[in-house]
Amino acid sequence: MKASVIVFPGSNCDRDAAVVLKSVMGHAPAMVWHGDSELPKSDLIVLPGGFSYGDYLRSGAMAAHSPVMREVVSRARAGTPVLGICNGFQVLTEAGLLPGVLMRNATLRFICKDVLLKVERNDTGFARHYQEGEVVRFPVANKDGSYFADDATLDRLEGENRVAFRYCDASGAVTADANTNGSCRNIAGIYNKTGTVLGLMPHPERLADAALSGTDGTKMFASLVEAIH
Amino acid sequence: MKARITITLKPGVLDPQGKAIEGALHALGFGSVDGVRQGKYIEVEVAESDPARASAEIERMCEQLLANTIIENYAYELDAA
Amino acid sequence: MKARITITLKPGVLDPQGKAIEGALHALGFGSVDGVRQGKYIEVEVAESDPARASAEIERMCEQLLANTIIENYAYELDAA
Amino acid sequence: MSGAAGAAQKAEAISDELVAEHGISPDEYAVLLKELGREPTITELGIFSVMWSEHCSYKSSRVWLKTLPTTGPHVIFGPGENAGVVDLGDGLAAVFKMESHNHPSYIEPYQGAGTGVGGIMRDVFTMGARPVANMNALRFGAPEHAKTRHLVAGVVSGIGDYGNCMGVPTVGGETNFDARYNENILVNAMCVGLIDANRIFTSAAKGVGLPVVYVGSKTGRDGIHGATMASAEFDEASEEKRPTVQVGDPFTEKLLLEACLELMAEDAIVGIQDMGAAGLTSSSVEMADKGGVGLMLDLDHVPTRETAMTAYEMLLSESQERMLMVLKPGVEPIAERIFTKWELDFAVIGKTTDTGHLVVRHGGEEKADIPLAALAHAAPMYERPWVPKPKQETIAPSDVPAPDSILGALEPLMGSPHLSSRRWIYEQYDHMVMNDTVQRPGGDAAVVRVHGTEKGLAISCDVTPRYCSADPHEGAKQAVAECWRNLTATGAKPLAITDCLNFGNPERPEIMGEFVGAVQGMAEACNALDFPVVSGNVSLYNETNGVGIPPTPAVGGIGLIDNIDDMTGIALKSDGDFLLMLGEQTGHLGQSTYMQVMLDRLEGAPPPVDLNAEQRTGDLVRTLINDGAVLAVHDVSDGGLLVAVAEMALAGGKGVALEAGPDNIPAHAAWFGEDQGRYVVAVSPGKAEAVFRAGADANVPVGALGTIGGDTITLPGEDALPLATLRAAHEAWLPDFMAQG
Ligand SMILES: Nc1ncnc2c1ncn2[C@@H]1O[C@H](COP(=O)(O)OP(=O)(O)O)[C@@H](O)[C@H]1O
Ligand SMILES: [Mg+2]
Repeated sequence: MKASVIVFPGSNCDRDAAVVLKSVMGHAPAMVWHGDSELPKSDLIVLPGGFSYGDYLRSGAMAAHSPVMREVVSRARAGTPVLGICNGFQVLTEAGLLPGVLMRNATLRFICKDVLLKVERNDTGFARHYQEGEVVRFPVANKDGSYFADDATLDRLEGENRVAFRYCDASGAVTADANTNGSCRNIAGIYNKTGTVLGLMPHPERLADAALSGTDGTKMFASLVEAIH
Repeated sequence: MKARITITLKPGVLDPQGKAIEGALHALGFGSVDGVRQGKYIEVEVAESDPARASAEIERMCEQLLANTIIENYAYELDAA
Repeated sequence: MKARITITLKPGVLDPQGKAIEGALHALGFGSVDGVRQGKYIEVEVAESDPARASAEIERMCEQLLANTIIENYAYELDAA
Repeated sequence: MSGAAGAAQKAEAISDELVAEHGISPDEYAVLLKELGREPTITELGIFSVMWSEHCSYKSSRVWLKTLPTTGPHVIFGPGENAGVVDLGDGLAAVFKMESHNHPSYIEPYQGAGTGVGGIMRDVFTMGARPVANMNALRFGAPEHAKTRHLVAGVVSGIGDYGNCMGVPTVGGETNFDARYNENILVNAMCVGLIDANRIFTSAAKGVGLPVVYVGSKTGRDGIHGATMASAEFDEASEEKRPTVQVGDPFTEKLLLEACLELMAEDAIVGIQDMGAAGLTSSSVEMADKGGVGLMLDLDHVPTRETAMTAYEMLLSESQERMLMVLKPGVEPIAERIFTKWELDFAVIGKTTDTGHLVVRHGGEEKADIPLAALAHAAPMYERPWVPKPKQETIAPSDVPAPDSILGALEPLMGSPHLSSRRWIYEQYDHMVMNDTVQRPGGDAAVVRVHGTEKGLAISCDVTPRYCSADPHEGAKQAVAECWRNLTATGAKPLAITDCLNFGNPERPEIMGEFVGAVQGMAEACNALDFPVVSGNVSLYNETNGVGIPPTPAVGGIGLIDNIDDMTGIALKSDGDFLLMLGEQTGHLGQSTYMQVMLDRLEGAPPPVDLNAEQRTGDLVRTLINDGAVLAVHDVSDGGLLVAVAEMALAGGKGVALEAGPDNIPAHAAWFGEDQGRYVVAVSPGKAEAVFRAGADANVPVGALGTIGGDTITLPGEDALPLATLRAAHEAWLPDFMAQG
């Protein structure tokens, strides 16, 4: 399996993603600089977390116009799996690969902590190692993590079963209290129509190592390796 | 020419920053303040002296980058630079 | 009355946002763009129909909260709401 | 020499007022004239003023700083470089330093604190290290003070936004509230980096005819006179004529970090120095002085973002996110390619010379020509008069009123501004990025795994200002000991410290006495604990209208854990385990949090630190951790024993059934006394006997405290205190306080 991690100026979870990919794939992913218009042959493209262009203007907005993104968009449209984590999710929405936008957290503050997520479906390449309805723990670390879309879009997302994860409590209940950043309908991550593009605010790559007090994130990468093989 | 662009959230889109500012103004004793909304203001100079062409260029900038038209509106004024 | 307030960085103060936006506009092909500066835009309604008193109130808000006058300037326009 | 500079000087007469405005005293000016052999130009006056400022020259503190122990077998670089460097074994080293950004943070909390973080990270990556952890030590005024909330909000988000954007985890710190910081908050930031021990870069510009290169952001008129401002006492007027504050650009700094590390992997750099306070002036003087060369700068090549900047302005600008480098000859194209890729400015602005002078040209004119020795070695150094602070009486435990019930007092203590949870702060900091934070904030020291290894770096920031205020000597000793103790509590071997010495006006003998006492106390503790000082920073004149801050010698220490699998945290783990206390107990209540919160009194001598006992106890605890004998460890600090137990209970979500305290000490003194050198440990029942025996062998008292289990804290004869109640009180204060704005 060949994976590529896109590095934008200001990306800062690129190494973290690469370390986890290496541990599950057995070899390192390609690190692709945003200015490259060439993208190596990839079975998986990861847009990592960070502050591309400082997240000045709007999070992810400037990165969405990077030269390499044209190629990412066309690969995604052709079916290559794309995973956008945190800033990567913001880039995916700004690039039009996923609907909606990530707005300032309801608290207006940056939030870094572990959150609980309900796995809404497990029939995608990203989630086959999870159970549907399973509660998993991933960290969030963002200031602009509040998912927003108009009601029609939200209804469509739900109707097409495209919500990937929702913020929930320990029992799996999707409550207002669990919705740390004020996202519409507690949405933490969504898929494109075909389930091959996933954008999510929480960081699966941050709890994919026993020394870091959790491994719920490992399953996402292991799912991908299995799905792609 | 110089363009003064204001980018505001569409009506109906929640504006937590505006709400926080309103709360802070109330706390400071500006009790009558209402309807606070926060947006962005961007100044840009374009090497274009024809107002129509300058407008067209500014609009393309707003559509492509400066505003996210899912949630934001934009408006601008042009000055001769 | 409704006030439309723009808050901008004082001339000479570094504007990292403006600089980054300018770079992104250049990369998008808006090569002639220059002097990009980013500021804030705030709309406020005050329960005050006298323009002079409304102005005085807006100015106090700007001084006390909305602008950091060490690095920022503010300007505003009043509309009858 | 200096014909042109001399001529320029005639055009601009240097008046006495101008000299005074530059913070140069008449005596200092006389030295300047003698060193230069003529009147300075205005540009030269500016250069002298920043180089001879307190901030750059350490003129009041230098004589005393020399008395600190700075060497040890694992010290690679002590003070004098951009940051200290200690050996971690296996070819790796840690680079770290702490610095203040106090006045800027008071004036503009968000930008002031953010640029402080940016500055300290540059100090670390200038040496070739990748920053891996940030810490911050914050002192705010009283919660009741009108400005406090605004300052907390701005400082915390400024620190967060800068470090978060850089992708360097902010893993811990400390936070105090005290009315004596009302007008003078302290923002001390620490950064720790990792480096290959044989690829360390220094600032020495050795070699003649080498290119001097400017990289990073463009220069603007930012913070001109910031360095002199940081050394001058505040008064009400200065709040009015507020100097420009710098705006930070963490995005550009992130690019600068990556570009510098990329260039450092090539064989291209002779010397490199960040442009911090006093910008181009101090960086160029330092590089030339350390390299024993002269320097010629042609300011026409300096990238500027404003028009018509003068030589004076360019030399004194404190624009952020810039670096100065001296390169090997011929490698400029390699460097330029890297900096262009990262979209940063790159310019050759001068060369090294054999003149021993700093020569500055601008617009075809010679603006300055100064012998470097005059700037660096003729800098003023004062032995300021000082008086020792009178010692306070030790308060007997029996003279301190007891509460109605012990557990009844625990709740208000844990919910007070002084002991409440700092979660509201550290959740605004990305403390996990880089995926090596194996011990997150909330415990004693934070622990960051040494990337790609099993080793861990423990990091802690400590000082107890109320102790230092009562007795600077004993208080500074305590700061070092507490830091050593926090590192030890994770199982780490403490290696070395950095410090940030925050004081009032050193021209007042009482303040200078506080400084001297603190340095002596630090030195004593560092010597006794083999815990040398490898870097640091002094911030004086933290006073407004003659009211100074409490002496605040902040200490930032690092320690090494050989294998993170052996590390301990504060969280209680299993029901049925025993809780023990190690260390000596007398029930010292003077200057305690108990007196402060429950009685609204801060009196008496602070608890003394017995450095021999400290070492014995700490060494025993570390051995027990390494042997796997203890499962959770927490040192006893603010609030005393019961607070330590409560923090362990909350962290693990497990209750504790405590036994009655010793009968020779009043109960409130036993539970809330702040005797030093103590730890609480959790052991499985099968290991308890061995711990008692090890204590006896090591001459360390070990006492049984109670048994872990349930969801309450209980004491014989008192109502049980539910953990949920305690947690609510502990977690509520800071968010509630901040929400009132
Ligand atoms: N300003 C801050 N930033 C980040 N973490 C903080 C800050 N202040 C306190 N903390 C964290 O809160 C916890 C408690 O702090 P403190 O009571 O000072 O610990 P100790 O008494 O062990 O030195 C520590 O883990 C510390 O890192
Ligand atoms: Mg501690």
